[in-house]
Amino acid sequence: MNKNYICKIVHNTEITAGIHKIVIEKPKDLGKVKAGQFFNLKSGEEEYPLLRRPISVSIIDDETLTFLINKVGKGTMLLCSKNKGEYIDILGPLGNGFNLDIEKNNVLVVGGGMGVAPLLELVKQLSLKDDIDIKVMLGYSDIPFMVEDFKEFVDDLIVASEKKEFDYKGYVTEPLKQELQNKKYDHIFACGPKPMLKVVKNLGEENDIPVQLLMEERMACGMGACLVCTCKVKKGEDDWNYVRTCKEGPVFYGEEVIFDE
Amino acid sequence: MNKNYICKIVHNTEITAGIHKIVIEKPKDLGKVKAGQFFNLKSGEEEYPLLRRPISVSIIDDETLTFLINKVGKGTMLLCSKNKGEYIDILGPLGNGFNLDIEKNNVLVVGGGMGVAPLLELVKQLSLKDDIDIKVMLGYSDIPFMVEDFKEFVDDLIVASEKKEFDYKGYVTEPLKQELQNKKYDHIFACGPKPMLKVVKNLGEENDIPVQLLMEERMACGMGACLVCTCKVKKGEDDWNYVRTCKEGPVFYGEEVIFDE
Amino acid sequence: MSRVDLKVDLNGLTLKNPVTVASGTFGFGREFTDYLDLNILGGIMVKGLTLEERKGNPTPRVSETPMGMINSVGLQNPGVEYFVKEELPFLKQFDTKVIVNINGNTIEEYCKIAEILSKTSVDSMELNISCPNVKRGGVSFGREPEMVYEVTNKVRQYCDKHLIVKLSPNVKDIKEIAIAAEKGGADCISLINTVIGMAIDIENQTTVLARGMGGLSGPAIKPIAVRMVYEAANSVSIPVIGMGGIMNYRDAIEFFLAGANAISIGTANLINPWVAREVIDGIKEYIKTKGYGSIKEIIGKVRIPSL
Amino acid sequence: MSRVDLKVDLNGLTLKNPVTVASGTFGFGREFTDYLDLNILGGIMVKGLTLEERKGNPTPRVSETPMGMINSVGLQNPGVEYFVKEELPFLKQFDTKVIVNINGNTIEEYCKIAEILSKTSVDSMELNISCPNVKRGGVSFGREPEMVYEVTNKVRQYCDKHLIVKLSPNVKDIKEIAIAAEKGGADCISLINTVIGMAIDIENQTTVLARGMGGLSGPAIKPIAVRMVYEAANSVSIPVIGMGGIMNYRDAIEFFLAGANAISIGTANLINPWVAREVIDGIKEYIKTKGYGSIKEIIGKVRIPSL
Ligand SMILES: Cc1cc2nc3c(=O)[nH]c(=O)nc-3n(C[C@H](O)[C@H](O)[C@H](O)COP(=O)(O)OP(=O)(O)OC[C@H]3O[C@@H](n4cnc5c(N)ncnc54)[C@H](O)[C@@H]3O)c2cc1C
Ligand SMILES: Cc1cc2nc3c(=O)[nH]c(=O)nc-3n(C[C@H](O)[C@H](O)[C@H](O)COP(=O)(O)OP(=O)(O)OC[C@H]3O[C@@H](n4cnc5c(N)ncnc54)[C@H](O)[C@@H]3O)c2cc1C
Ligand SMILES: Cc1cc2nc3c(=O)[nH]c(=O)nc-3n(C[C@H](O)[C@H](O)[C@H](O)COP(=O)(O)O)c2cc1C
Ligand SMILES: Cc1cc2nc3c(=O)[nH]c(=O)nc-3n(C[C@H](O)[C@H](O)[C@H](O)COP(=O)(O)O)c2cc1C
Ligand code: FES
Ligand code: FES
Repeated sequence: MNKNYICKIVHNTEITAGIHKIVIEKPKDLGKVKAGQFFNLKSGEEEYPLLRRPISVSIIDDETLTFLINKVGKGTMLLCSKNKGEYIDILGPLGNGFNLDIEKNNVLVVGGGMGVAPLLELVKQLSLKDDIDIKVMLGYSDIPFMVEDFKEFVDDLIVASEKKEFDYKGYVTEPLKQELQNKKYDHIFACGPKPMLKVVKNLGEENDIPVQLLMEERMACGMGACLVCTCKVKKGEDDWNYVRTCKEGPVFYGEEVIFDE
Repeated sequence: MNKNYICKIVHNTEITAGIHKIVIEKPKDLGKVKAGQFFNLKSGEEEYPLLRRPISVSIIDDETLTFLINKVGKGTMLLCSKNKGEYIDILGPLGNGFNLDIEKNNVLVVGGGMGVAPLLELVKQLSLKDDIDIKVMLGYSDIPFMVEDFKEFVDDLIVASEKKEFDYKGYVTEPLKQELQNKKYDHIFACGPKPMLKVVKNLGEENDIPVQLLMEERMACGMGACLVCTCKVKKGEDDWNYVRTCKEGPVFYGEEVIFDE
Repeated sequence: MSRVDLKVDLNGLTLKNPVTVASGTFGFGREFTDYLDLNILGGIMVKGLTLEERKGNPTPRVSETPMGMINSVGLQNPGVEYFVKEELPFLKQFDTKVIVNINGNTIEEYCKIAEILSKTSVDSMELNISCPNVKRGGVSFGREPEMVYEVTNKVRQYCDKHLIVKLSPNVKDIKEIAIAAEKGGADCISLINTVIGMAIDIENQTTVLARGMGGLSGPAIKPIAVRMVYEAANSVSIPVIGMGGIMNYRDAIEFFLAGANAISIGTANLINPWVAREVIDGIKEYIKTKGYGSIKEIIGKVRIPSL
Repeated sequence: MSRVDLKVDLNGLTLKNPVTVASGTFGFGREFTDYLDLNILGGIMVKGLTLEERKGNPTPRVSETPMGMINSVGLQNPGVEYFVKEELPFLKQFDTKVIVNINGNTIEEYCKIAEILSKTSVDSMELNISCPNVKRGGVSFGREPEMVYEVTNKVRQYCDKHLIVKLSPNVKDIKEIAIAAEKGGADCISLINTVIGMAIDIENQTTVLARGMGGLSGPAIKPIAVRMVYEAANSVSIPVIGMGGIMNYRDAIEFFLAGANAISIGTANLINPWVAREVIDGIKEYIKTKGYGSIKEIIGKVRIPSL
């Protein structure tokens, strides 16, 4: 029976403007956590704000879990204002996580904005596999972050920014297109804003490469009970279905997902 | 034009189980604060809980204001959990305060429970007057608190407790009755639970002594705008009226107040 | 030039800006002069008045609820004559519209008050047909379209001023109520009044309020208010004053987008008496930042993604 | 001996304790087995079912509001036949009552579902006449006493099980609605369903929910729910299941004191999936501490000080 985990914060720093790295003690009896899974965190001290906030796990260590949190509203603001030594009430691990049972060995990992956060543990785990070549492409709207963390696990890494000149200036999907023309890849993992994921999905289909997308949707329970977080997916040839992003996802294969508009 | 005062906490200790003494920096441009006045404090960080909490000022110094807060619910809990160095948003000073323009010189000050808190500044100010003899009678349901603080300003002090044997075991109104039989007093000040105030009012009337009561009522604005905090008072001979505890009070003369039931 | 035009015309009542303060949460304005320059307000809805003085309900009259409060003031007020003599001259000193919230036990009482106020310098009357704290009459007026039509229509005949009808949210369908007020002759409608609620003290096993029930206000009811303003604004062609849980300019903008021509701040005044100033500044800033020239450009602009 | 009797009889349906979980917030129970022993529950109201599978509304389907949430799931469900085959056997493993929330576009659909479920092992049916997220029908059923009577009366003829009618709060007078359900043949009523609400994203100038409006639930609506339960319980003689914003045992006690014979936990399950256990324990403790022997002793016990 899962419990209410109240975890001590062992570290909290603002790694770049507005983004905090929060490390908490991992509860001893917490089951296995997979890359791509998330936790649903209580952000306030009291019962306000009402709902938990879904946050992906960014690094899983023996003793700790690391989250990267972008202050975009009330809840994330409150979470980031918690000090070392204080506690966070977490529910999880939730969702399905990435499927790492892949055999082929040329892998592309594409992240956009805060979407880079959950890819770090993924890249770490991929880097431990034999015979896998990993290329990481990270896109930012402005100043890059977490790049050094990725470099711990991979050498082949490209940084794009919409505002500044790094490896590429513009959307990360542009160098991605290039890359797919230059080299044959066997698998793509991606996380980022919806428009980016849509492009990645399409590129995957054009190039006949399986794509795993970590999707975000507004959630309440995060555990499959309320059906508010649905993602539109293919069902058979012509039909479609709404499935729960929190339970059947948040990782979906690109070929399943239907992006409306 | 009054401002939103956000004051730094310079001190916060639990003086006895569940009761905190919180000292804040007094804003430079804050007007004169009178004994018996109160402030309306925001208790949460965010907009929750919604309403401010009325708290009497317990000691007014040149540089600081001191509150004594009893943790009875969400709001007082949050207030008491704030650390030194953190800030509190205060509105005030509010209400009318005690009338210290008294000439006669035998004064009784009667406090019950948390009602002793606002009496400290009162006693301090009375003690600075010439020709005034002050007797303080403090009643507690269990363990006394703040007694030493009072002793700084007065020697003649009696402590009653319902549970434990101090100067008197039982309600403070019992030794009060005794005292009024033994000696002629010119003025009584009181603060405490309603049943106690009712007895004090009646004793005052029986003995023909003016009584000032600091009354509590559930409040919202604390500044006279919403009319939720009314106190029933006499109007002429046979009529009555509801007046605002926060504005026309919280200090009323005993003869004005009508205690229902 | 980036001046922002905040003026709104409420069908005969022009406010210099669309921010008013709600009846019952601003007294007769006096208490706020320490915190706020009343001249900056678009309008002031004064505490609800009745023909005769009213003492109101016993205490406790307030209970805090999750992000809300329930009150049962019960229309305590000094009566309309006293107001005209003692309070109106004070309010008229300021460059803002004085809107008088009127209440009656009977239609005749409403008419009588309207008649009295028509001869004064008040700028507008707000017909409160929905106060849940008055035992006789009150509630029933505001809950049935037929009654809303009738009371509005009758009062219209005695009211020579701009007439606002304030709607109760405790109804089946706010649209038909809004339409009834419009048909009855209202120049404008305002909504929402408080939602009837109750809180229980489980230690004493009594209701927290001495009177049992009361009116729920504050952020808790904002989603209900925004929805009803949206529905009402889409059903009538007279202007709408939106209120219910507005704590800051962002909440206010929700109401404009939903279709409100002006807004009213209630409960928030009780927490931050200077909040109206912050709301006005915030609205100006929003209008500017979004590249508009006037508040009118955002009124009713909300889009429903699936439509 | 201080054993506490928590059993309640809902007019033909006996719950071993008065704590149930509300429809739509507990799925079909499966997701909760990691957090909660389902055997401890008095009953489970399953996600609302329709005759045919329903895909529900587009996303976003949720918006957080001050101490509340608005949802527009739109009755996504796999249809009643699927439920009976795939979900009911799972639920019947547990020592708790299975209460099926049923929904239709037409009265005929309601009757059809009732007929199907009457032949199964479900313990009770909860007629949802109030879901605000269904476009056709739905809302209108629950808002007028005549319609409530009609749908209850018809369904009664096809329902061989215990029948609960779940009331909408979006009405003028909950008392007349409750009476209509009782007259129509309900064994029990439950309330409140969600209050219709709307939230607007001022950056995008769209509603937060793709569908525009949705149902407001959570602590924000608790004062409304307690009031309505009080009113309903005092108008009918059938038992009442109270819900709306219950987060802990103290909230639950408010509902019992107001007159609820049982309670249902909704939104709170989404935040703390184990909350029902805490509520049950807390109720037991309260009953004991207050010196009662059974939950029945506190039902409807609230006193209004001024009366
Ligand atoms: C599976 C998943 C994993 C995520 N991982 C991360 C992460 O690792 N780091 C990180 O910074 N953020 C992550 N997010 C986004 C994060 O949940 C939101 O930024 C956060 O909930 C915003 O809360 P707020 O109170 O600050 O903002 P507000 O706008 O005040 O929130 C209001 C409501 O909207 C919801 N909401 C707002 N934005 C989002 C969003 N983008 N996605 C989902 N719900 C939203 C909130 O949960 C809340 O219920 C993730 C989201 C999902 C669904
Ligand atoms: C003029 C005045 C002066 C006061 N001075 C002091 C003081 O110096 N020290 C101190 O500890 N307490 C004082 N109180 C009481 C204090 O305001 C309440 O204990 C406090 O508001 C409780 O808030 P809560 O959130 O902890 O409790 P909750 O019960 O969670 O509060 C819920 C609501 O009820 C109101 N409420 C509950 N109890 C009271 C009460 N006794 N009086 C007024 N409102 C109440 C709260 O303000 C809030 O709106 C004073 C009250 C008044 C009116
Ligand atoms: C303490 C209090 C007293 C009120 N008195 C009145 C009144 O006299 N007349 C009236 O029409 N509305 C009255 N209202 C309702 C408000 O004007 C407003 O419609 C409602 O509170 C919703 O707005 P809010 O959530 O911003 O407070 C009162 C509200 C409060 C909180
Ligand atoms: C996500 C969600 C889905 C719901 N779905 C249903 C439903 O299918 N049928 C129904 O009768 N009520 C449904 N409800 C309403 C709840 O059962 C309950 O009546 C309401 O939420 C009030 O209780 P609460 O405040 O404890 O959540 C739903 C509520 C939520 C939050
Ligand atoms: S968030 Fe509740 S089902 Fe996904
Ligand atoms: S608390 Fe508002 S008038 Fe006293």
